[in-house]
Amino acid sequence: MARSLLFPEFKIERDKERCIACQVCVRQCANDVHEGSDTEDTVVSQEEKCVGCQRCVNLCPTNALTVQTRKDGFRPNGNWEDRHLRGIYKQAETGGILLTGMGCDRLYPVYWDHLLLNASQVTNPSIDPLREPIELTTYLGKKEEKLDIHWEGDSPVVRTRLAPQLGLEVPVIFSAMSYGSISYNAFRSLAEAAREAGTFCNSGEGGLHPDFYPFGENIIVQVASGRFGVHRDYLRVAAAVEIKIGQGAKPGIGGHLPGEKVSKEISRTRKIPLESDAISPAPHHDIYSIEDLERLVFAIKEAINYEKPVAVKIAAVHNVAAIASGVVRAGADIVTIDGIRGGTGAAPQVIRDNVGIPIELALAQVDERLRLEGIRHHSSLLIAGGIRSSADVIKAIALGADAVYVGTAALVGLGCHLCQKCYTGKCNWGIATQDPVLTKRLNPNIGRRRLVNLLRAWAFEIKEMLGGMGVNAIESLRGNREHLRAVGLSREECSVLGVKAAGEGW
Amino acid sequence: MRDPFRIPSGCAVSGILNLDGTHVSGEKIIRSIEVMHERSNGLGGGFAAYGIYPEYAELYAFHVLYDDPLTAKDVEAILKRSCTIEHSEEIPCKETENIQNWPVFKRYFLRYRGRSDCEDDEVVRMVMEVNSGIHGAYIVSSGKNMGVFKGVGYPEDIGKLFQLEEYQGYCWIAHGRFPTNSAGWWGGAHPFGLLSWSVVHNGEISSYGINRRYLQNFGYVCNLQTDTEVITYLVDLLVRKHNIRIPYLGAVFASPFWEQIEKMEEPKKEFFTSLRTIYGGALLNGPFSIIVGFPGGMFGMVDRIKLRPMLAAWKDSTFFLSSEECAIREIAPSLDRLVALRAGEVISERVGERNSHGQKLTVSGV
Amino acid sequence: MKHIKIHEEYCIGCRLCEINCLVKHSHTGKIIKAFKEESPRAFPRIRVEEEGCLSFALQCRHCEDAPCVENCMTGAMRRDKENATVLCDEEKCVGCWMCIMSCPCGVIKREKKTRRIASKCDLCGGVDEPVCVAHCPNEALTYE
Amino acid sequence: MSETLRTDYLLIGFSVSSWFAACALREEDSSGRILAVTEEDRVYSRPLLSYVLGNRSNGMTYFGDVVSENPAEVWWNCAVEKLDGPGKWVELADGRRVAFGKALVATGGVPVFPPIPGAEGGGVFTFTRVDDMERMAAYIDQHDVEDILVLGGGFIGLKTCEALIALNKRITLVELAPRLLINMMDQTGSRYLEKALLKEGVEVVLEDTVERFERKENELCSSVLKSGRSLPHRLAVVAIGVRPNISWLAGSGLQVNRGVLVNAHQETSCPGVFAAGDVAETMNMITGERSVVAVWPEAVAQGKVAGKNMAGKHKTYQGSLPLNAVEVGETAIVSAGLVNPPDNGTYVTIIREERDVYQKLVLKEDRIVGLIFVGDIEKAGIYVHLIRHRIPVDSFREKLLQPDFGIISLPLNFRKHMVEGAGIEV
Repeated sequence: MARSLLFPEFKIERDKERCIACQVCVRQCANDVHEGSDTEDTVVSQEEKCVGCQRCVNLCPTNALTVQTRKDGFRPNGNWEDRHLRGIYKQAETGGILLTGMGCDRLYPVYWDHLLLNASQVTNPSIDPLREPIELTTYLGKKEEKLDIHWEGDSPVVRTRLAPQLGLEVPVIFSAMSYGSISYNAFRSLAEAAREAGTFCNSGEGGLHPDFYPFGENIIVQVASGRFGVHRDYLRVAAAVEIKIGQGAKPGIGGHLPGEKVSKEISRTRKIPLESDAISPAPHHDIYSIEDLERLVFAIKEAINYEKPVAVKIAAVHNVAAIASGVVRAGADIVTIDGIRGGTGAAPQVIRDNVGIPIELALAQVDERLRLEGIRHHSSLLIAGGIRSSADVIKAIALGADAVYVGTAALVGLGCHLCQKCYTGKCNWGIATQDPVLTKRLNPNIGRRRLVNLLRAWAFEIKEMLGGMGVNAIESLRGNREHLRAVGLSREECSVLGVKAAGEGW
Repeated sequence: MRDPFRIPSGCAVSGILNLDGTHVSGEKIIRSIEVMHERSNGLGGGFAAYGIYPEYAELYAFHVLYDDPLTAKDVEAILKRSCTIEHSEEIPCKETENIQNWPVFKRYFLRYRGRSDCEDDEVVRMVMEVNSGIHGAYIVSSGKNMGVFKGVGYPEDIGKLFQLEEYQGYCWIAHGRFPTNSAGWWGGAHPFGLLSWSVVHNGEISSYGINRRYLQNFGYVCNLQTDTEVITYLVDLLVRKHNIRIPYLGAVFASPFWEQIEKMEEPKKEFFTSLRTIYGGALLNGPFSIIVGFPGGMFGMVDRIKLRPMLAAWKDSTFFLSSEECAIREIAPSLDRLVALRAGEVISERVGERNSHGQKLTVSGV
Repeated sequence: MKHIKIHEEYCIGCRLCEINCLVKHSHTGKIIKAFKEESPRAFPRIRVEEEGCLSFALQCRHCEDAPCVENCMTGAMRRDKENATVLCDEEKCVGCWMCIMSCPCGVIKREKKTRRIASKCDLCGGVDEPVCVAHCPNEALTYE
Repeated sequence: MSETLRTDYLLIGFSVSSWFAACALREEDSSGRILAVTEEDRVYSRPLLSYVLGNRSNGMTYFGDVVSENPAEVWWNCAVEKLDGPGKWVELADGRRVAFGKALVATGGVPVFPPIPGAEGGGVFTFTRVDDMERMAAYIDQHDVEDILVLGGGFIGLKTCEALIALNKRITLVELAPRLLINMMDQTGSRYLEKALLKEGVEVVLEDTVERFERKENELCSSVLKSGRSLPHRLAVVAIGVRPNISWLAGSGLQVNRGVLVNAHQETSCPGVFAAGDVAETMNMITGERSVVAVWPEAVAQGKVAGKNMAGKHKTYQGSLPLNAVEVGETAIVSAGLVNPPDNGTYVTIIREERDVYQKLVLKEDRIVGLIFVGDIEKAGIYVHLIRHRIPVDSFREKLLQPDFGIISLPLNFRKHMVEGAGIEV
């Protein structure tokens, strides 16, 4: 076999003074990077296998390990970066598409980081969330344009029946991650945390394991192009149904869960044969145009007796505003838009890194477009794709989102270190794997607690920021771009975002 | 010239309503608002008066401010498209010690020619067209048998400029302004009027950005960047178009907290839940106390956590609303009843409808 | 009385419990010294058992009717009256190994001090949380 | 005949089984009189004697709280001469009679001492009681004893060696059989033991015995073995065995064989009279045969069963399981159950043998019935548990004696049951 030209991505430094050869690193590495010795108190490492997940570093009881990105030693070249060489070497060896996991890691502008929030000074008292209530309660679903009120004397009689709503205590939902792409324990962590925190998690296109039916009130189930695990009870047990058209990490392409990951439980959940590849087609083959979507939306509404909202998820692509408008008009109660930085368990790297647009721009345009068309209230806007902090959440809401999905942030909360190797199924953190040795590493009790903590912390921070703006109900910030100002953006970007430049007053 | 800046303001507000319909001159309201001189800073003052044009009571009275009088023909062309100008005149003004320069103010009395079921909408459309389309002209009020008089200066000076002591009305509301950002534009002063609504407001609406965009959904174009403007439009939308009665505006503008709604009994709970769910975009967040005048009545309201003052008082057949008690005592030293509005509370009175001092209509105070 | 609960479904087989137990029962109580300098090296009172993808850490269960206590001819192995912990009194133990023969979990070891004595989990001497529990990264051991 | 005393419960002999019987009685009967009579002057742990001799123990009482929490009234230095089982009385050496409601015979064992010429006159000891030990220790001191002969490579002989090794004496161990620990060890195990003894400076002489002791100026100076070999030594320990102490029971009405015969409730042929410990002949749980198993855990268990049944409760003894452990130098050696099975085709042995480790399991059908562990004994208790509870091992047979064998190798339910005993979840 010809020698590989690939070079290790990481450099592992083992402090010999500190290493006690306890072999924790050996036992924890699913990639067999570390190797102990039966006869000597030494451990050696094979760097070429390291994915930089930092599991060994984290568990090393003496902090003897450091895993760093390796300086490649190539002649610096502004055009030909490491990743280009690495990609070419790999493809020259394998002839295949480069796969990757998690969201786009390219240095495209992150608009959240160019948006600044407002606060009250003098003319308007800020509100102290420790002393006064600040409400984050959010309802997702179609809002009627007006309440049909009939007056009997002085008493109002409401003739409008509210459309089904999803009530959130915090405007953050765990985004679609299927059981299959993530482990049972990871899914359980999400479901339990969603229930405890008063929000939702999304089944992804992996069906719903029977163990999670009791969590139905806090689960949004997905109907994707593969229709995996979709059946009557699946639709009915959930709090809402989401039709997945596209995904931010891989707009325009489908999904593929390799057969080796289709374990007994997954085959049972997805209703597919054991060890068969689970392939989600790129399009829904019953949706080749918007009116087909409408038909599916209403087919599902019929199936669930119009009792729960139906969402439609699309990837943020160039014409997203018009597409979203069509989706709203097709009857979606919630429109989910997933930006280019949205995560994935596996996607071709070239797609992930080059297709789609940042969610901030898509959100701003969709919200504005729907308002211009006077249909903003027909659907709630749920956005996804790279929400990293409570600041991102609150900025998204100020830009016009009703709530946000977090996927990567939730996984990071569970221990993910963004090594981007989800597609290998060897997640050392027990998240994106089905290997029973690895899945045990995520104790859902800890997972639940960490996620609930994360949401609680974000909620506190959001309340602090809201209070600072003198706002005590989240709906008063939603779409309230007056509380946002842009720094370091061009006029065009400001205009697309519908946000004034920092320094501009009211 | 028109200034696109939104102006956060402090301010004084005051209102008088004669429940028996008795007309009084503007002298009292000027005295009342003048007491609260310190709440203003000379950058804006104004009044709304109801019942002042009994001879044209059936017609829309448009008060139009011309920064550029040459635009008058453009404005009139728009007005004439759907209305007949029965009468027009310059609004008489008299130079005062503190105000030597002022723009041209004209008033038009218009008869709408189209279908009666959409005349209000057409008038709103006309106002939007002029105010957003014609630079140099601005419609400050567009109701019937009422008018708004406002400008840059202390309210008492504005009152004298417009010679309000010469007008007779059954309801007067006034505003003295303390903007923290000098706009210096006459059209930006308060009250704000649309149709027969007039609104004065003390406060700063943190939710302005979304309230404004919410209104866009319903065709209201907010171009004044003032809270008062969005409040006016919201009142118009909710009361005139969505059939929400004034006493329940508090449930939308200053909604109870979810926790409180949770504890309500049905059907009240469902009503409040529905109102809040559907009208979340109309929730006014941040500090405010407002007085809204409308044909035959006046109401006052404060924000959901009472960050701005407002008092209501009754003396014989007169109903008062004001930022400060002194402003009421100035014109009615002894009162039958005086109450401070509670958070989210709406107190409304109408001519000929004697409530027991507002008690009956206090629905949304929690 | 609090017990160390074992949750085998979450044991990740890292053996940090063993490592930290060793350190706790070492001379210096310092991890690097305990491993690199102390001789003989201390040993853990906890044992991680592994088979396939299953693993769990096992230490003295502090049984209610502890056979090691009954079968101790010196009275060294005793049940602490206050907290019901089964402890070995090093002063009394002579190393007859009847406890080892009696322990159904096989969690008593021989330790060489001035003489050989039986050595087992002492729940870290009545601390709030034994080190194996405190250092279990996945809460596969809990103290409750 | 002097006055007759009465007691509800009479314990004859006061060592481990009496102690546990007394405790069990007191648990069930808070007021009944519990009287113990013993010809010794204190209570102590008999197996601890060798450790005391070797200066490896700080004392010889077990349960430091024996004195303070003793549930029985004890008459020390008070031997029983005669028992009338059906009549329910005993006669003491001083002529007093004690009538009892229930009695426990727990008089233990006495050493076997064959007639060897020259044994009389000092320097030749048996080693089962505290006064043996004290006399021996004094003798060693007084005579500056360096060379010692231990006659008998059984359990007591080995324990004696353990103690004397600790005292840095030069020892010769003489055993008539071709291997040591004849009852609890096999040939291979014995070789490990011999090796360990050798390492500690003990000379092991097998298939030989002492023909006579020789004396110089009346002091013991050497012995002559059957093989003709002469061994110099100033002290000899005769440890060729112990038999149940039943000679005094002649005419008591109790059925005796090698020991006092008891049923599963430790009751003798005479209702109301029980026996426990080294004096009792019980059912061997492995072989199903009657035998005297003179080991501490059985004495504890039998004492408890006897006590409960004497108090009127119904408690059954599961049968005896021989358990033994010795340690020579670094080498620990344990055995349990049947270790030398008859070669009749019904037993299978599994053996693991490494440099310092020898492990052997004896299986009958799907159950383990005996074991020998040399060197690595840590997990012996798990196997003993399997033996004692007759757990079928077929489902995990291939894991037996593997280095990573553990609780994890056991069937799930059994594993959970074991650790859940104390409310623990696995």
